[in-house]
Amino acid sequence: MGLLNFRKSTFKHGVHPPEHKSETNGLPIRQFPFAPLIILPMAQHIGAPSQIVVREGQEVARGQLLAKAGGYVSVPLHAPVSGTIRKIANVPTISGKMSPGIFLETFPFSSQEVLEGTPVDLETATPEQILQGIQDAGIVGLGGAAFPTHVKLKIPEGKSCEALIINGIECEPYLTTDHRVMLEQADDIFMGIRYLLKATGAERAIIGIEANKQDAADHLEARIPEDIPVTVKVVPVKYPQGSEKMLITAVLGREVPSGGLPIEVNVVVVNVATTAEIGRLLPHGRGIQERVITITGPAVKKKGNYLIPIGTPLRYVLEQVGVDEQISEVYMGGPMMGVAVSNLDISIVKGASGIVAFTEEDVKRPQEIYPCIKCGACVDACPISLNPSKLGILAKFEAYDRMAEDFHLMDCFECGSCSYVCPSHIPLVQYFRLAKSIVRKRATAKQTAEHAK
Amino acid sequence: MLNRTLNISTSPHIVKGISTDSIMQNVVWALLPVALFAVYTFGMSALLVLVTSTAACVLTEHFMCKYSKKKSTISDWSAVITGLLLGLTLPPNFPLWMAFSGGVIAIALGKFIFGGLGYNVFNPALVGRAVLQAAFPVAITTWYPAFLPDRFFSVSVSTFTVPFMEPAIDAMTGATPLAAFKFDHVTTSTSDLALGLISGSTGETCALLILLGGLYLIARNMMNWRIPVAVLGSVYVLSGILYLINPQVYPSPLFMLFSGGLMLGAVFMATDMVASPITPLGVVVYGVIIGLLVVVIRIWGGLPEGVMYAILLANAISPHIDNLIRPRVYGTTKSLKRS
Amino acid sequence: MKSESLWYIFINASLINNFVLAYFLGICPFLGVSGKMETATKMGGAVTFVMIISSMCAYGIHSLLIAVNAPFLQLISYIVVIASTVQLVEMFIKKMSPALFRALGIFLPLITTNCAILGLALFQTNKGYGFVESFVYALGAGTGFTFALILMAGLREQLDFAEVPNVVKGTALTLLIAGILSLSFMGFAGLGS
Amino acid sequence: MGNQTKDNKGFLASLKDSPSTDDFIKGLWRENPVFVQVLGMCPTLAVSNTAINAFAMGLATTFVLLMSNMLVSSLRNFIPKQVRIASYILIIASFVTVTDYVIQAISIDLHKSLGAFISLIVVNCVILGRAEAFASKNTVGRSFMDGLGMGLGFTFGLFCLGAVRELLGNGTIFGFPFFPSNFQEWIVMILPAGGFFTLAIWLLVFNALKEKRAKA
Amino acid sequence: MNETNPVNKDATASSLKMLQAMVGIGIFCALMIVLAFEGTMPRIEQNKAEALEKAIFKVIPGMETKKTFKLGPDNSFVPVDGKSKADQLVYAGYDQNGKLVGVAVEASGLGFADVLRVLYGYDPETQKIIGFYVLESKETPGLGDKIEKDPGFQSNFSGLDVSLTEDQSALKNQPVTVKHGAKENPWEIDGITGATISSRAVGNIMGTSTEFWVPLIHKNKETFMVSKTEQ
Ligand SMILES: Cc1cc2nc3c(=O)[nH]c(=O)nc-3n(C[C@H](O)[C@H](O)[C@H](O)COP(=O)(O)O)c2cc1C
Ligand SMILES: Cc1cc2nc3c(=O)[nH]c(=O)nc-3n(C[C@H](O)[C@H](O)[C@H](O)COP(=O)(O)O)c2cc1C
Ligand SMILES: Cc1cc2nc3c(=O)[nH]c(=O)nc-3n(C[C@H](O)[C@H](O)[C@H](O)COP(=O)(O)O)c2cc1C
Ligand SMILES: Cc1cc2nc3c(=O)[nH]c(=O)nc-3n(C[C@H](O)[C@H](O)[C@H](O)CO)c2cc1C
Ligand code: SF4
Ligand code: SF4
Ligand code: SF4
Ligand code: SF4
Ligand code: FES
Repeated sequence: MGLLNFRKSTFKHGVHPPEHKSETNGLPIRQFPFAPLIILPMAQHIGAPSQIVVREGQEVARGQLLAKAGGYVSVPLHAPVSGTIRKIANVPTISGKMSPGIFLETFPFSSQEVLEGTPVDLETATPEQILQGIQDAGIVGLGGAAFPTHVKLKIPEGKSCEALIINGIECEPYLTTDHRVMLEQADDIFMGIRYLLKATGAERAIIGIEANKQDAADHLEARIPEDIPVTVKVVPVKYPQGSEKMLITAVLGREVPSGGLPIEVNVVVVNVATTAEIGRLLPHGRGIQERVITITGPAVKKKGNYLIPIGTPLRYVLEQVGVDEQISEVYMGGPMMGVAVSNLDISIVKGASGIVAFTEEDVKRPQEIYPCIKCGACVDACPISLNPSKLGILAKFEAYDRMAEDFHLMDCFECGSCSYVCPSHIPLVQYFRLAKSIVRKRATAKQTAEHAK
Repeated sequence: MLNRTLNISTSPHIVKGISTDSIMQNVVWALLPVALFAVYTFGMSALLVLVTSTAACVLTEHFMCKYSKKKSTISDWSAVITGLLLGLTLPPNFPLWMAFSGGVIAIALGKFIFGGLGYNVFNPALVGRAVLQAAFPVAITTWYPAFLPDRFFSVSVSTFTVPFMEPAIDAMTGATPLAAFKFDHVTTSTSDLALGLISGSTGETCALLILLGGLYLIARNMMNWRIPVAVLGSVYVLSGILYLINPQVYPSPLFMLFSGGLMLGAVFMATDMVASPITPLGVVVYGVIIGLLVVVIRIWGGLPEGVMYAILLANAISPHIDNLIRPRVYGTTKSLKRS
Repeated sequence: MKSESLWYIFINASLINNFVLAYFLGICPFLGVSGKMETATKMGGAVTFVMIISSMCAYGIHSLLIAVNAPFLQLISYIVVIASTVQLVEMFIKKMSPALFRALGIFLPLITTNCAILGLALFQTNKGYGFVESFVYALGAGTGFTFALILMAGLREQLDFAEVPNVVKGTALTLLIAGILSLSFMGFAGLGS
Repeated sequence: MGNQTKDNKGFLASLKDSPSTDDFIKGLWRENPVFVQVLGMCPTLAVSNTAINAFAMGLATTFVLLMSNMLVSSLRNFIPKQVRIASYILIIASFVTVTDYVIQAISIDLHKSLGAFISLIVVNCVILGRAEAFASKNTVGRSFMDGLGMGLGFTFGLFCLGAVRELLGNGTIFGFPFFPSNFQEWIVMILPAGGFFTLAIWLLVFNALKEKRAKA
Repeated sequence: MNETNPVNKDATASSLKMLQAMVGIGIFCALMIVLAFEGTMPRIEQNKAEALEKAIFKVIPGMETKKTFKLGPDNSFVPVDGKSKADQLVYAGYDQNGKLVGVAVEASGLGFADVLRVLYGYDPETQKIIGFYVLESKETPGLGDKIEKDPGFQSNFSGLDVSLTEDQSALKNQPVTVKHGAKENPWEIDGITGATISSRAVGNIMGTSTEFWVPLIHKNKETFMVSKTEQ
């Protein structure tokens, strides 16, 4: 394996979890039924929550604005279905915190036509107008982070964007969302690229795809329009290639400096589904109402890729696809980076790229944690070339400052490769998340103390 | 059906199949052919030495845990490896009470005082052997000939020495190839060495079976292949250079590779990940240091064999190797030095 | 009959009969400053430096005492002369290179009455070494001391983050490691013979 | 450095000072230089390979300690602070030289087996430490008791090591066979490594006792 | 060590007082040392002489008196009273009739742990080594120190052959250590099992030393014989 890939460009280290993609990658995207009650939390992206602009009892049409952006780093929210606002109250979110939210009762027999807004004309719009259009459409990163896309696309003063990388890697096991999007929404993707090129001023666009989606790569390559400088780059399969830092290294051989953003190496990375959404929504001035989600995992009966309205409760989703009696764990996102769901009353958010459900049988997670035997598997896995073994031992002894000062703790981007390979089952990345938050807290405490002086 | 309470785990939610106890178990499987061949070569005495040292290690581990009010850790199998390897480095006719003491020392002094599995800074089995060698230098250099006709039915006269008493000197002793070379300049043929048709420590005689065990572990991704390659490679190259300079004085590189405890040491003991560096480059440096020390001690030192000392010294150096050799962290310009 | 080459003197003093691990000299600093790499390195450097100076002083004094036939003053004059020379050197370094002084500074006074230094002076006299031999002997002893100290410091730094049982923690652990190191250094026995 | 308080106490006490048994007892056990203070390790380890060496070294040290303590304390008002360390070293070195010659006169063999370590008593921290911390502030009588206590405590510590090492490493005690003639000696015990191990194990025993007592 | 101590009242002591104190103590110490030295020296000298005597007696059985010689520049031996360390000395031993029974020679070389110093006796008459004694060794107790204690090993040296070639310029065969039990020739030393290195070291030392000294002593046999004995 390693030998065959020798000449192919990729990043250093990483892991190869079993892919489990064949179960859904041949299944075309299907529209999911509308749930009778849609629940929309306002905090479903990074940044300030959206601000509600509707009243209880009000009737809304699909695509109508429900909440406006709560600031620059925020996006508006549109009605995913036509219906009545039942209630405005706190709703649970996946993090366990409550967030203000809207309960929207779906009109049972509505045709669910989507409202048109003001289109953003590709030919005439300025980059600023495109960015505004992207914000107005409520678009956030669909690759998982749910970061408002217009903020990311805003090139800072003094920097320039040379290449736009479209992230079609989808390195998480089980998930096939991006795969299906690439196969079925090629035109939207290219349209999106047009907008993105214009908005960022990039000279070219590269679509990065892992070798296990060769069909998608071929499909896109064959359809590249004459008028835009797009190339498709196929890279070897390896987790976490989808992370932007790794992808940039794999595709361009550049390294994003520690603590920096991709723009420092003149690159912007956007997920394919995000790109497709931009390409589909902006010409119509619409807002985002639904997204493609892979629902899979051994506990799911009707696995597949579904187009699901934002706000559909998870319980409804699982009831529709049918699950195993013994279901014990559900993740929003893939099994490597996704978040485990404790409460089925939360709903689908914009950042959810997949729902994976496991039964107790399938989990079979070893219970016993052994001490670190310094086997080095984690060192060989860490794409950032950290020393998770040492970090783990230091974390165990709560030497958090030492971790940050001597061992680059803050460069860890929590991909979990180290935890995945560790034969002693040490919860390494879990330690690191905690350690990072403590280090950050200490740093702010120190700063405020200094300010107070 | 959806009213079950869900289990909340933190990502990653899946793990690779290998676990520490299974690695340890597999090392034991890989050592078994070596041990069986030892019993075939040296008979009953060797079997008793292996069983005794293993039992001593496991029992010590158990009682040490009990004493410190911890859960017994014998189920991780690492004590079995320690005991087996200790037994394999001892002469087959070693008195059992000494082998037992060695096992106790290996675990108590080599592992427990540092905090148990994963924290030891020296190879426990070799700590046990080093203490035995310093305590009973005569017994540990009294060798038993291989392939005695009645080896399966009788044991060496020293095997059942009364505890704490001096062993009787066996009438039949064999000289090891290294001692024969060092003191009498007699070389043993490489094929005899590789096949194990010689006398020596219980487990060091059959180089081929040792290599086979190593290959199995490497194939199963349970052993770092760089270490044995670096150790054996550096010994080969260094002794090769000396041999080219003067073949009359210096032994041939193949003789160096296949004699003494080098093969067992390089494949099964230098590879103990706990006491070796962790980075790929660090591990190579570590291996080369071992190789260098082995050549220096064997050729210019007073003792005929130095694998054990070389590994222990390299163990002591490995924290420094880890400190000095750090891969460049992604997105930084130079490898981070200690503040 | 002369049988010791300079090379052997060096190897002997540094590895085979390491001052700390085989002669038990300089145990106090070995136990005291081997906790951290940084101090260990500096202490090693300082000891080596003082050893070389003392060894040269001792050579001079010994020759002088032989000349005036007053062997009974050996011990007193060694300790007094070594202590004052180190003091002088200290002042000199302070003037000439404040940076070096800061690195070695706090260690120098601690070392002056350290038994490894005096032991070195006495051993070299007993062995009847000449000037060059004494120098090499001191260099070897200092190097060996530094080597042992650095090895110990690395191990102890690592063991700061280990679940060492409470009864073992502290001096006992350091001594046990020293014992294992001492065993490992036995591998060098007979080197060069 | 805690000296100040001690100093005051010593000064007050010295008015009505009389040698107390506590000055003597504390060195034997509570402040034992080997096991508790862990001072003067080099001679402790180096000559503790046999009981007789340990004993002889202990007595030699006790002698020097006693003499220097007494001399220092009787000169304590005469020696100015600035030169006190220098004078102590001078005094100690002289007594050591004397001891060295006396031992040579008694037995060349004993001198040979103690080697350079007799001379190294000069730098034994215990002696300088007692001169500085006790003798320079107390009466001759109390310093005598202190020196004797510390010296015998040191001898006891050395003996504990030497006896174990000789017993296991050579099968004898003070040169007399202790075990049956075919006892297998643990040669490691008389090697340097054995010195480290034995002292470590004594310290472990003390630690364990302390821990037990703390718990009880 | 105590610079940190707060300066207290006598810190103001004048330099004169400091000087007085130091000189006073200095004189006192010097007196004490010189007294001890003078007092013990005769005894120590005697002890040392006895020790040397004892050693020489061990390697030259039957010796009653001895005389010290040093190797002169022209390869001849001249009698000395044995003080200067730098000289290469040998000791001739005589029986009660003043007859030469052997010459004791000191030799050294590297052993297992450190330098080994030995003394051996050579009988020019029979051209054999007649005794062997270890002056200084750091070999492992119980193992390497068998070279001093093991009677079997010691017995190698009562009659070890060091005879010369016809022209008397070199040894016929240098002494050499062989594996225990493998001694076949009179010039071989039977080694010790478990202490091969130490016993080989003795062999090397003996080989090199005899190669140098035996022809010289043999040539100057007359010097030793005619010499009047000491004491
Ligand atoms: C460990 C890790 C793995 C990731 N994998 C992917 C991936 O496979 N696909 C993807 O689009 N984004 C992935 N991301 C997110 C990307 O880093 C990046 O944020 C995203 O591609 C940007 O596109 P978006 O803002 O449109 O989502 C990953 C991030 C991390 C930290
Ligand atoms: C892994 C391993 C390491 C060993 N290390 C040493 C060593 O460092 N020193 C040693 O004398 N023997 C060691 N031995 C035993 C030697 O192989 C044995 O001594 C060798 O065959 C030479 O025997 P000799 O010392 O009698 O000549 C080791 C054996 C094994 C299996
Ligand atoms: C602690 C220790 C001390 C040793 N001391 C000596 C020694 O003093 N003299 C010696 O010749 N060999 C010494 N050896 C070396 C071994 O005993 C060596 O293997 C032996 O000399 C080989 O001899 P053999 O072939 O007769 O067994 C020592 C070894 C050890 C481990
Ligand atoms: C490849 C490999 C080699 C090992 N070698 C040794 C060894 O030489 N000695 C030993 O005591 N344990 C060895 N172990 C077991 C384990 O790592 C050892 O008990 C730990 O050092 C105890 O913390 C080995 C384990 C593996 C996987
Ligand atoms: S981790 Fe998930 S969201 Fe990120 S690239 Fe891989 S599949 Fe896509
Ligand atoms: S979670 Fe952090 S430490 Fe672990 S592999 Fe990923 S980047 Fe490296
Ligand atoms: S993978 Fe686990 S056991 Fe191996 S070195 Fe890393 S933390 Fe330690
Ligand atoms: S002199 Fe210093 S280093 Fe030596 S024991 Fe005393 S305090 Fe420790
Ligand atoms: S260093 Fe303190 S007595 Fe040797």
